[in-house]
Amino acid sequence: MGVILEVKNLTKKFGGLTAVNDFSFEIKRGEFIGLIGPNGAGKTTVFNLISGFEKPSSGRIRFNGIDITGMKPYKIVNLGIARTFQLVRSFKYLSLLDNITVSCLSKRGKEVSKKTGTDNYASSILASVGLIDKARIPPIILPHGDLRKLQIGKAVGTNPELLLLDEPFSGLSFEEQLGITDLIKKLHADGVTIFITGHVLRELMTLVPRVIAMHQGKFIADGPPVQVANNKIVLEAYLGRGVKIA
Amino acid sequence: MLNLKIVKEKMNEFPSYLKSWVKTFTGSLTIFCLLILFVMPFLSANQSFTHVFLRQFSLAMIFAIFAASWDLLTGISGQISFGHAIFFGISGYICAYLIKYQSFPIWISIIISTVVAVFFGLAIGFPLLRLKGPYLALGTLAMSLILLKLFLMGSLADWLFGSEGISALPGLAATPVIEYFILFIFMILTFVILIQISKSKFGTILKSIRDDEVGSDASGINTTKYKIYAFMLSSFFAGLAGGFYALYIGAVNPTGNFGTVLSFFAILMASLGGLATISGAALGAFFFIFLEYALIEIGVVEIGNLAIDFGLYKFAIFAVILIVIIRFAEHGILKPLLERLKDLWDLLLGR
Amino acid sequence: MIVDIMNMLFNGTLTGAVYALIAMGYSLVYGVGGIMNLSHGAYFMLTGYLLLWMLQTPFFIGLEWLTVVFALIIITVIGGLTFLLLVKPLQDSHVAVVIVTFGLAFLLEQVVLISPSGTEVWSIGQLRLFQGYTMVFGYPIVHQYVFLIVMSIVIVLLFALFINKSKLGKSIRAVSQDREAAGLMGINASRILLYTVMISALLAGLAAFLYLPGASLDGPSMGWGYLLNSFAVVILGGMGSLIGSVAGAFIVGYTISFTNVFVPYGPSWAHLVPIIIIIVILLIRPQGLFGKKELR
Amino acid sequence: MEKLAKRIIAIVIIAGLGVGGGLGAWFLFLAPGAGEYSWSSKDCPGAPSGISSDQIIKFGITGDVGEITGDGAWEGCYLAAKEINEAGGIKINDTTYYIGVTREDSDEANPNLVTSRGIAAAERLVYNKKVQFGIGGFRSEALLAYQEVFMDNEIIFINTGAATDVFCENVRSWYTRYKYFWRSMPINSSSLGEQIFNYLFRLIYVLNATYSGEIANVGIIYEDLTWTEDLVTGIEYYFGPYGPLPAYRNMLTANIPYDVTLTAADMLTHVNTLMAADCDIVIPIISAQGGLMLMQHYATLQPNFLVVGIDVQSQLDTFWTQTNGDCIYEIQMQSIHVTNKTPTTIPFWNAFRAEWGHDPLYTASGSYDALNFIVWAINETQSLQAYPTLTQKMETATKANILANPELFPSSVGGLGAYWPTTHDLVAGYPFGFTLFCQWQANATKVIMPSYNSVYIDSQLSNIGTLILPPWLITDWTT
Repeated sequence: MGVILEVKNLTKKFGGLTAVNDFSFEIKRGEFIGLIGPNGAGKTTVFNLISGFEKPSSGRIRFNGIDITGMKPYKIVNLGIARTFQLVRSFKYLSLLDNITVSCLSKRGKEVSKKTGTDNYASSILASVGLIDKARIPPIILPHGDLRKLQIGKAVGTNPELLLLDEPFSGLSFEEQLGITDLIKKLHADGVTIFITGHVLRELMTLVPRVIAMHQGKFIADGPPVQVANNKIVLEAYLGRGVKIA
Repeated sequence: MLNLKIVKEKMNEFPSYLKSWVKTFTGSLTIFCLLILFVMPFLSANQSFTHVFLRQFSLAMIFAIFAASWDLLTGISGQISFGHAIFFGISGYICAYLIKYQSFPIWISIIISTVVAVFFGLAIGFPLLRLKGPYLALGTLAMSLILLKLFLMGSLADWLFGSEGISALPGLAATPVIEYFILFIFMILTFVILIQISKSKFGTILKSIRDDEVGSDASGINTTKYKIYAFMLSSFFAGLAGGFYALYIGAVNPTGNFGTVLSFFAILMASLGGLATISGAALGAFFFIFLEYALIEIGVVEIGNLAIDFGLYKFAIFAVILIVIIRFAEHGILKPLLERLKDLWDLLLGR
Repeated sequence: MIVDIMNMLFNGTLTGAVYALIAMGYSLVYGVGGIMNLSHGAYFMLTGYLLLWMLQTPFFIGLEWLTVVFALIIITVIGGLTFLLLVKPLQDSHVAVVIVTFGLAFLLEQVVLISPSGTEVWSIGQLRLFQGYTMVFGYPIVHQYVFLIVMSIVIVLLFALFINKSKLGKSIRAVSQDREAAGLMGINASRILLYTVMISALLAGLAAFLYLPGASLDGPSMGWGYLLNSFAVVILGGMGSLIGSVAGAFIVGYTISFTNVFVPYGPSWAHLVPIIIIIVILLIRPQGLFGKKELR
Repeated sequence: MEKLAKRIIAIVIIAGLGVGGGLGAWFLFLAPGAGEYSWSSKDCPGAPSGISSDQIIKFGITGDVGEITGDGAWEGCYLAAKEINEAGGIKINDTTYYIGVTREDSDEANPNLVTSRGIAAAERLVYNKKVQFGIGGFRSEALLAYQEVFMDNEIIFINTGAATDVFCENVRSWYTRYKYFWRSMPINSSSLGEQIFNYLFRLIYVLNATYSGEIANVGIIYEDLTWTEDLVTGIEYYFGPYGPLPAYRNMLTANIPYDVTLTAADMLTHVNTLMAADCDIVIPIISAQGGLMLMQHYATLQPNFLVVGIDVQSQLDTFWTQTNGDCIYEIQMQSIHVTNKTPTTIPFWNAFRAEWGHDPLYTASGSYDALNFIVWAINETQSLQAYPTLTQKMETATKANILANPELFPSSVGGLGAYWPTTHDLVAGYPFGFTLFCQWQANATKVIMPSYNSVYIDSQLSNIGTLILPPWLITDWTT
């Protein structure tokens, strides 16, 4: 159970605005961990920094002992960190199968798909996210829930060690949320370390054994969900200053 | 990227693969068109036919290769280029220079000029690929204009041959029929290669970059690398077309080989046929060349007192047709046309 | 030396004033609707020829000022029609808009070309409002061009006022910032875009009216050169930034006139300079000198 | 039932498509392929109707349709053909032949040149219309490409518009291939340079004598293209520090090459640069819109220099209206004007004006001469064979032969026609190919300038006017 991801003193400034401020945490291999905070807390920025879509102003990120600070996104993916986006992204004129195939053609994806063949591998992933019956259609006509699944499928295709899921539940109905939850649990059971964000506390509470809370770019709490949920600062962050919790 | 084993497997199943493809509607239609193109030169030995009409076909084939190369870069990979004449022109000039001033054989010159075009693709693609969408379009346009203006300058004529370029080159072949077949073979090769590329895993990656570059990056794809591959591949075929064009014309000059109008020819042809279809480029090129041919052929038509000279108004008429087609068939005319034809065909067979 | 500097400054300002008018509209349309209107240069050219044709018509003898009114109305309407008939239905596809507006520009060029006066160059000096020149530091300042520069500044200021203060201007800004949000606020984005394209055509027409009487109609293909330099201006200033396009126009203007005056053999390089500017700016600062957001 | 109906509809539509496609294919493949262009009386202006195709001597004219230079070439040929046909055609071995003229659009004046269009035009003329002679050509780079079609087929082609030396150099260096190429207009660019220098030297001398040495500086402004290169080199040499004539050394104070896409504001800069360089004479070498801009600014700024040079647009009679009279005082070279360059020049001029309603451009007089020259050779040899018969006959039109027996050779309107046998180029210099220097003067009149016998013998030409200097220039030079 070594440390898989180590984030130290991470800071990101956009002009005058500090989106992430001196943020540090560690994730151990095989963990299932959540990042919570109200809207605008900087969760997505943290993910962008880890996955290389933005470069930190200062601070260090280490993955499996390798310094990945400021690396290009695809290199980070090829080291084993995959991510999904809060706003769904898909290759809208490619079939679902091809959407997954692209990931399977990445460096790590290829290592796995070599044995079974890219198409088979992609189909198996598509099957595992429950979209195999729609393999030939393009994503533009899919419902939102399926797009979320596709996102996860695309991330899984790169054969990640660490999976960053940015708000995987947003905009979904309750049934759809359940489906996604099962999927994530299954992935975790397969040995993927999962790091998940959410701004609705309740969604994550039952799912993850550990959460990190942040507010206005700052670290505020780390621990089991129940403990964090009762943290005074967290509550203030969510409900506003001065609100008394009875 | 290329797995030899898979290629071998594909080769083994090739006959059956081909057989099943021929049975499809598009397959049989393609074979039909190719057959027509194949027998075309034997229809008449009349000079007016071989030296005028067939030459238009040869020209259309050159432009088909050129437009298809543009389609690979823009339609498939989503990198909008308004300056494709860069590769077309550079290759033509190198080819002309080697033949005229270094007395290289024609084919070696074409090979060298195509390779040089690929290097240009690399050299231009590398800095410019940081740009996206219309910015890339403007960047490539600007690059082609810089080359055009430099080549045009009288004061640089000692190095770049000036506005009159290089002339009196030998033809591609002794007769228009041989020229036709050479270009026919190269066109088929180009299209087979480009269509296979667009259908391959490599093509899937290119398309993913077109649809969502960030997403492609997040899927672990080195997008810069693939975009440069796309640029180089595209410039290879553009260069090939450019070399052929120089020999088809028998001369090169700045406006005629670097002109913005050539870049727009590629864009028009490819998008008339249908973007991202590759084969649409051929349809667009043939349509484009023969529309002009037909308008000249129709010439002056007198309706009552009104005399309309289609030959003189050909570009205006062409512009109208272009606007109408793009306006009402945004995705080109190939796909809708094929679909309608297929529907009709199915109806005819009672399916 | 002082004459050379005056020469450079005055002509730079003149060129800048023309490009400011042309590029401002172009940039506005891009900023508001993401539309790359390649027929923008053709509007400029066509206004010139409309003026010429009307001046050649006996009806307008003694009514020269009326030609200006008609030409500006016609070009504004053509701008509106371009949007309604061609651009609006194709808005989702970048390439289609580019091609269809290219087709239109090409068509306008051809229509002018096959008109009786199309193949030759023309002067429309009858519309010059001011004759003569004044010597300043040994340099002749042409009155018509002073008028152009002043008018250009006035128009730019009025335009800025219009965009910032008027209701329509505010709607235009709202749409350019966030189309969906503007839609939620009850602004008909598509109608705003229509107005924007019409305004841009009007600005191009105004530029033609102010500039061409003191210059000349250089043939039907003259629009492309102005379009290209507008690209340079807009890229320099940042797409969609109005201050940027005005500043960019003057930077391009001064660069051209500097090359013309001070660089040996410069005149043959002068029009390469804006293109090189395009490349350099694109590579080092793709959002332009004044642009904030990088447009996708 | 419904299915059947649909099927029938499909059959009808497909049949319709097939028939339509077939018709289209027939039109495209067979019409031009099987039936070549059929020549008839309608192609022979002035000829009686009902003549057969064999009776027609077929001339193909290349050029840009709907554009002044291309139309000029066509109009000149048309007029020549009409005159010959109306006079009863020509007799070859007792058969009457008529002159047929046809043209194809090579689109060569298009700023966005597409070279393949010129090739296609030439191919149509040669292979489809089976012309026996070709005339035309204006843009060097387009002609360089499509002349090969005529050379391939051993068809005599006379160029009437492109001045570059390279064409006739081809004839010298590779006679076996390029012997069919000739030039009837204009004189080549080196000779053009020679003539303009001769004129300038003399003009400067005369002006300096009148205005006590006021002319000290000259400036050039030119399109930075290949065709201007030799001229500019010449000017730089003659007026530069190492010129052969001491009196003219170091006169060149401004040297402005410009990009052809310049705008009026750029031209204003250049005019100011020329003024700042204190030029007394400015030599433009311009073929495109630059000349109009130059003269516009000249009229506004009234700078202290005289414009003397090449301005192709200014050769047209419409230039006055185009510039609103701003072109006044400009002196420019042109090949033809209402003067007796040869005895036929003025009749040609009048006939041309009667036929077409405007003055002939140099391509018009060139193509008129070209057609007449070929017809003369046919008449003399009673043959239509390009080589050796016609070519050798045409090659006898050398300077020495014409000077010895002018009556044996055809009359020409652009100057006595003489073609160097080795290069098939027009001989430059009085009385052969020489240019006129014309000045725009008040009331849209264009007046031939005295050349002080430097380019032509002034007393031999009719309608020679006097040089009128702009009033502000006189004020400046006399004070």
